Amino acid sequence: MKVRVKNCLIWLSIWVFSSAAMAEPFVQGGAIGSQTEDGFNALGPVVEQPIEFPHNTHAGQMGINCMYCHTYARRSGVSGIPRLDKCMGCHNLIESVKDRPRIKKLFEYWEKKEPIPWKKVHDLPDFVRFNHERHIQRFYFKEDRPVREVCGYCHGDIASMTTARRVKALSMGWCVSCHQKEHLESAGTTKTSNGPNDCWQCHK
Amino acid sequence: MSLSNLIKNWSSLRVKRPYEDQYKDKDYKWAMVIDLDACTGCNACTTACYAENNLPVVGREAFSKGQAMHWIRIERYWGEGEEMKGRFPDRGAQFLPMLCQQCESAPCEVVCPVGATHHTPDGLNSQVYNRCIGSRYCSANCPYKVRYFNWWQYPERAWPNPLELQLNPDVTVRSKGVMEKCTFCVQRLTEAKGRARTEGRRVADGEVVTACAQACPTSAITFGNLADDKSQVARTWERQQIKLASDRQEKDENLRGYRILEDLRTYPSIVYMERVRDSEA
Amino acid sequence: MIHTTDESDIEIERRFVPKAKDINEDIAWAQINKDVLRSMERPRLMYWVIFLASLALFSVGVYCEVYQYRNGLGAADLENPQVWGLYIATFIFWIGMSHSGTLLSAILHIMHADWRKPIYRFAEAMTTFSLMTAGLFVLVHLGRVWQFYYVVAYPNERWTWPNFNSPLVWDATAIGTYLTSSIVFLYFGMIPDLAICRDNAKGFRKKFYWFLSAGWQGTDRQWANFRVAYMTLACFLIPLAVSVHSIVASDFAVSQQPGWHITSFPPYFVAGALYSGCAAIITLFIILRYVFRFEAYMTMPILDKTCRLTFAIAMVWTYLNLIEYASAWYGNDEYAKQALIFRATGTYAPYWWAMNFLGSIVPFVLVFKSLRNHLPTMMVVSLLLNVGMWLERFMIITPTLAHGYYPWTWTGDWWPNWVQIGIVAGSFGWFSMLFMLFCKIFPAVSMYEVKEMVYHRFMASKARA
Amino acid sequence: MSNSNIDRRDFLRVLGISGAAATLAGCGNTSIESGAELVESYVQPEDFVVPGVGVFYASTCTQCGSGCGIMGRVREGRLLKLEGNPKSGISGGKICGLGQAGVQVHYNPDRLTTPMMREGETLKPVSWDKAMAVLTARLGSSSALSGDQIAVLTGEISGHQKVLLGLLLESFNSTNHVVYDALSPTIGRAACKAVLGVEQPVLQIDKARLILSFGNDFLGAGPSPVHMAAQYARFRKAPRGTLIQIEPRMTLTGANADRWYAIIPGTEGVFALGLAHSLLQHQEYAHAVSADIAEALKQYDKDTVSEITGVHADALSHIAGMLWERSPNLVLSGPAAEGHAHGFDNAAAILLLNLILDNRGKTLQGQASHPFPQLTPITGSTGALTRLNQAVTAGKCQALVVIGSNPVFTAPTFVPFANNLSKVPFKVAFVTQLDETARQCDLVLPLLSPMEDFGTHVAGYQPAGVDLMIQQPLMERLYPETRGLGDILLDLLKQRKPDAYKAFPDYYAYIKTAVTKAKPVFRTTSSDDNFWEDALRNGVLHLDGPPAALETHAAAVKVDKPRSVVTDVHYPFYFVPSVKADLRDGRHANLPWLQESPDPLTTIVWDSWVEIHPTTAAEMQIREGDILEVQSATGSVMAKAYLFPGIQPDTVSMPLGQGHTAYGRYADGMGVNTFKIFDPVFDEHTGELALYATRVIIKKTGEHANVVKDEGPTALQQGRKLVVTMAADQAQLAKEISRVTQ
Repeated sequence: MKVRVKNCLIWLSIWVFSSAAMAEPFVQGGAIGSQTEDGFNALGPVVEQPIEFPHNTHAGQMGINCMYCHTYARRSGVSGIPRLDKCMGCHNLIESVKDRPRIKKLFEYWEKKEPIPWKKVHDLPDFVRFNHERHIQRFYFKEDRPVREVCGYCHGDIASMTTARRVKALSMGWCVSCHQKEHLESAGTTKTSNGPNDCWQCHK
Repeated sequence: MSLSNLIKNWSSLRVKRPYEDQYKDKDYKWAMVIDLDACTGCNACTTACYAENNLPVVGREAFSKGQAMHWIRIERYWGEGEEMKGRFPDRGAQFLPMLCQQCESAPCEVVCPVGATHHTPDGLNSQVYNRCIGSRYCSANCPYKVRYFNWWQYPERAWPNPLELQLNPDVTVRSKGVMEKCTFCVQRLTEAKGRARTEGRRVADGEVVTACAQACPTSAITFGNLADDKSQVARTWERQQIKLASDRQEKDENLRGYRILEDLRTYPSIVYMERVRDSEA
Repeated sequence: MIHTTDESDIEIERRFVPKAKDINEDIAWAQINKDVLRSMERPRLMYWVIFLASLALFSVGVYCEVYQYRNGLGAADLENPQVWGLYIATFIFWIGMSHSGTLLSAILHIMHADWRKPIYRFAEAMTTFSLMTAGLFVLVHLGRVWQFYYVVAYPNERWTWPNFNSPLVWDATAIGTYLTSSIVFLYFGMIPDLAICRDNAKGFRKKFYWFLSAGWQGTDRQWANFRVAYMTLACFLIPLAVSVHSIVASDFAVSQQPGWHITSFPPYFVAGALYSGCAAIITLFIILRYVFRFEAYMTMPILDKTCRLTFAIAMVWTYLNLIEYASAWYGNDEYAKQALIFRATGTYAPYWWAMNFLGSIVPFVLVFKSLRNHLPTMMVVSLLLNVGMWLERFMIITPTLAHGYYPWTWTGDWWPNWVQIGIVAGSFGWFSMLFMLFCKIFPAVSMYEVKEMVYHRFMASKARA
Repeated sequence: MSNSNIDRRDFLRVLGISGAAATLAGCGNTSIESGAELVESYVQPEDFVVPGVGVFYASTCTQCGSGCGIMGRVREGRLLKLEGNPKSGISGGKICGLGQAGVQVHYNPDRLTTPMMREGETLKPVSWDKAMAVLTARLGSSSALSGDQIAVLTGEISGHQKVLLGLLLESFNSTNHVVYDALSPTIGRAACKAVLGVEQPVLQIDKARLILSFGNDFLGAGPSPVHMAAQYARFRKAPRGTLIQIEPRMTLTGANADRWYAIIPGTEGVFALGLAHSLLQHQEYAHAVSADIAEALKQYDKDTVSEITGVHADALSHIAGMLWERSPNLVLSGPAAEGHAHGFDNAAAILLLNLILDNRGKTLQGQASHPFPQLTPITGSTGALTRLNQAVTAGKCQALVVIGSNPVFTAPTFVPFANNLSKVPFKVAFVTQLDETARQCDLVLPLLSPMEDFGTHVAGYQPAGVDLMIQQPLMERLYPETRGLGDILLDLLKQRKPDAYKAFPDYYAYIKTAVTKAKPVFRTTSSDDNFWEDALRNGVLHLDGPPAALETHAAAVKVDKPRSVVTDVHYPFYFVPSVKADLRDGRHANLPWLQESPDPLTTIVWDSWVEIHPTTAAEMQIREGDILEVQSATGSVMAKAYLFPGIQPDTVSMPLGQGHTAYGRYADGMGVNTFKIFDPVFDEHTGELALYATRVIIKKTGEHANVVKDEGPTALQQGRKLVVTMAADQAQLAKEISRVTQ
């Protein structure tokens, strides 16, 4: 009898473990969060940038529109990093901060006419085509949502960070979960539609 | 797709054959017309395709093993039947540009175990490289044999530095073990559709064409939106009395349009125009 | 099934009592235990020869697979349109092999054919291992084997599902289920024997058998539950076996290729599967009989029955094969007819004719009783039959892909290269290695069922007397 | 595609090259990474530069001499693809495969990236300073060379590069600009000049109702194939024109003919005169030629002609009947008819038909006269090389500059140019990639690719009006150690004549000045800068001009007694080389796309082969893939047999352009060099090498190999209705929808 109980226990534990492993993806959101390195909804790794750019100052305190600097987002698939002369356009005129080390670094790059080697924080696999233009056009221009909300869907609250960190999973399921939701077609209407469900829309 | 969604949309997973003019209600149904009387067999289209779609040059050895990667190939026939008539091909050669026919009821789509090839809303037969596991069932089931498999790790051997600088960033470079095929230059279509959508309109006729159609020196290839009545492609289909959802066209005898292996009920999106020969000459 | 000595029960069994004795009914139960356990201790030298040869063959296969994995499938000389080569052909072959175990243990079990009892264990093992081999071929042939789990339907972070329309998904599901079930069936049917092993083993082995025997004590209650469960599993397995090969046949039958798009493919495949399985049983029967000194259990009358069964199935297969040809020949599908003509006259014609000869003519050797009882002849014939069946699968894949709808992409001179041949050879090594290991570690003859058989035969002959 | 064709000279410098590696990660990488890659980052780009959006720049294709306008698609500083430039009258927005492959000249992994100098047997890399020092020591201010002591050997070259070369030579009191073209059109041009009064008439293919072509491959390797193809497309629309091709080996044009006839090589002239005789029977043509010609033509009755040419006598009267019925028509002579000892006479006889049929001004016109004749290309010839070879042999040549020409590869064996090169004390080559000739030079200077350099071009064949094509860089130079041809020439000229050229800091400044100076000709009111900007944006400066009138010199046609071709017992086969539209004389064999682009007629790739008629092959028991030795009086080559029905049965054919030995990884070892088996036969009139007059013998070597081709075991449709053909009288082309006729 004792032997049988022992055997039963062994089998039971194998069964419990394997079904727990199988069931994990069923948990709402669990599967998506499991993509990030340090758990669900945690920040992605800290990426060291050549200049520790304070988004919190620019977007947070100053309240500058994201697209003032990231100008390409509304007209290209790629949002891109601001061009150096954009930074200089303002900072040439702001005498008060010119002696700060970060600004000095900026001027060094400008004088050398060298692009700043910013690192990618939100880097999708190469076979994925995420189109900034389409999302900005739909949610910012047509639906007239606040820019921090529109960008924040995927980038989180950048205005509270210095250099950007990834806060969303950016996994396929995470994308699809939003594409399946009904979104207003434009600010004035109650008509809704959802994102495309066609592989070739995002995969190339 | 979540489990509940899967059940909800179960019927959408079933493959349907096209019926009547259903495609006309949609915004887009991409289609093509290839005029075989204009095609000279010059291979400009094939090279344009290599340039646009990051096709690897496989080299002599792989080519000799039938591992060539030309999404569009020019076939050259010497006769219609099983034997050549006469001593010389005195009516010239018969050239046929063969590419993916973007079938409306594609044999490849049904059999792909992972759904890497499926039908897009605008009537394309898509191939998603990162989903493909390389079972090659689609190729085995394709009547036209226009699917090409990455038998080797081409990214490592086909573009020695600095040739890789030529690669089109809009098209994935395929690794070994995935299937690929003509996409009707979907990267161009997506871009044009996005632009049109931002401007709140439909893509205009001629605004976007495939690389092969763009290059063709004799304009033998016409590409366009079949759902747009005024497009050249739609008008040609109409004039040639070709119906997308028919497997046997009832048309006038003097019309040149036809589709290849139509009786297999693949409902191809490419209409060929018969070659013309002056029988008095 | 609870065995009593009821008159009626004996009546049923009497029908199966042949003129020649299947087994010596005087054999002592202790002797059975002893003989079988001895086979696990020290087999003949031939065992090690076979084992090492299989290991060597397997290593060749592993080398080829590693080479192919690193370089891509181009290393196997596959091409457009010869996209599958030997891999899928051999896959079908191994799937076919797996049917014999189910036939012997499940089908004959519910049909009360008790002559199967000494040989069903190894047939079941054959089922399991050939399925494992077949599964390997699915992986070997995949372009991106590291993504094979995309075929499995399970909720995932991509929120994607496989394409339920595709026969390959049915395949994956069916083979997965069949493999699991046949492992369970094999293991389950072995539990009483494992307990015997446990009781006779020492040291590490004892622990091993103790774990596997799952607390088997041989109580009446255990036996009763065991019988019910075993019967249930058997009933479950039969439709599975039929469905697995029907689904493999569907891979072809639902496709459009001329020469594959044939309604009779599922029964044809199932018949072919049983055929090659039976032939393989004859081969392994002869080998095991010699290697493990099982002359007392794997007797000539049992071989004779197996041969007769094989012949019957061979004729069914031949009939279905002719139906396939006839439907192409007399059908309205000109493409399919041309594909058939190509098979009979084209590049691969010698193999096609060889397949037909080996599959339909050679089995007539089995008609002759004297030959049926001649072991070397049977060894050769059974091997020839399996060569024929392998060729059948080769003939389904290669000539069809060579001669599809599209003349421009016909191929006239495609042959598999060393990588493919190496992997196919390796699969035989892998199979026989596993099989030999199994026979060494587990009782290859079911001790408790042979005891039953001996007992029943004894009772039957007593009744007759 | 965004068509913002804005051009600035400096945009490339700012942008640099980036974003290439991103695509290569391929399908395997499924993870989301942070901080692994750099973002596209610019300092001060132009406003129109948007990452992720391609920009198109106009330029000119330099792959052949057609001068097609092209557009380069540039993204993130990289040139990705070439398209046709719709503003170019020559290409009309279309592009051929050869043109597409221009990007591979630019990105070729075997490009020369540093100057090389000879050290003993081998070439060693040196710095530009050293290289220029050596160059100026020989050709700079201190050079004492003059006259015949210096020679410049080029391929077809036009525009301001040609002008600068001329000026450089002039500073040495030399006119020794040798233009060598291994596939020279000299014979045909001479015949045109003699019969029609112009060297290069403009063909109005689309206006003809019937084209009779004697081996003219205008769809394949002729002049301006893209333009011809567009014309051909219009020719095939309603009312549909008919094309009859007569040639010994089917060309791409022949493959598109309504009717194709095989003819014994070299007898095309006889057939043409037979047609002329036949046509003169019609009353309306009776007075088209002088009485003595008409009298002489009487020897060309159809049976005699049929016997000589191997074409059935009925065919001759049938064709004559069609020519009479369908007017206007066009009769073309091509290289296959012209490349014989009597090639000039053949061509003249063929052109005579146009005179009889009165096609002048209808389907044949003269080119508009060019306002800048100094920019137009010089017709290359093989005779030029022969003469240079004589000068070199005599030791007269002290310095040789080689640009865009590879005579070591293309010269036939009886012009031992390669051996004689050692007699020239100083040989310098300007190349983008080392080839066989450059490897024998003492100094090799790496040029910018055509995608990195400025230039102007004038096409040899000007279909309508006059074009000055502008070439501009499509991206920043890949290799810092490469320089433009114009810049190097300008440097030398500055040495020779410092005063005349000090105003031009570089070649860009030179052509900008030169082009803007030509502004008055183009009758525009825009400012100099706008004119230049427009020229760059459009890639072409076009000037309408009336076509020149054609003259009639029927007397130039020699009508002798009909001669059959003499058979040669030792070399029983006629040898007809085939010119592939993409590889041409072999200068493009280093481009992988072209190597892998199947030959349209045989679908063979990466190789040379021997085309032989199936009946001949059956007689000789030759199967496809048997390795044959093709032996002429001057040499022999070995290649695989390919059974080809479109060839005259006593003829074998092999493609030109393969068989390189030192031209990079994609060219070396592919096929054999068929230039090396040409017989020394020359056109009697021009002295030009006759390319189609070689006789060979075929020997089986007993070896066999698979022919590498796209075609499967059958080239027949097996009744599966893949290419369906309709009779012309049934098709109602006029009712069809077509963009071409719109």
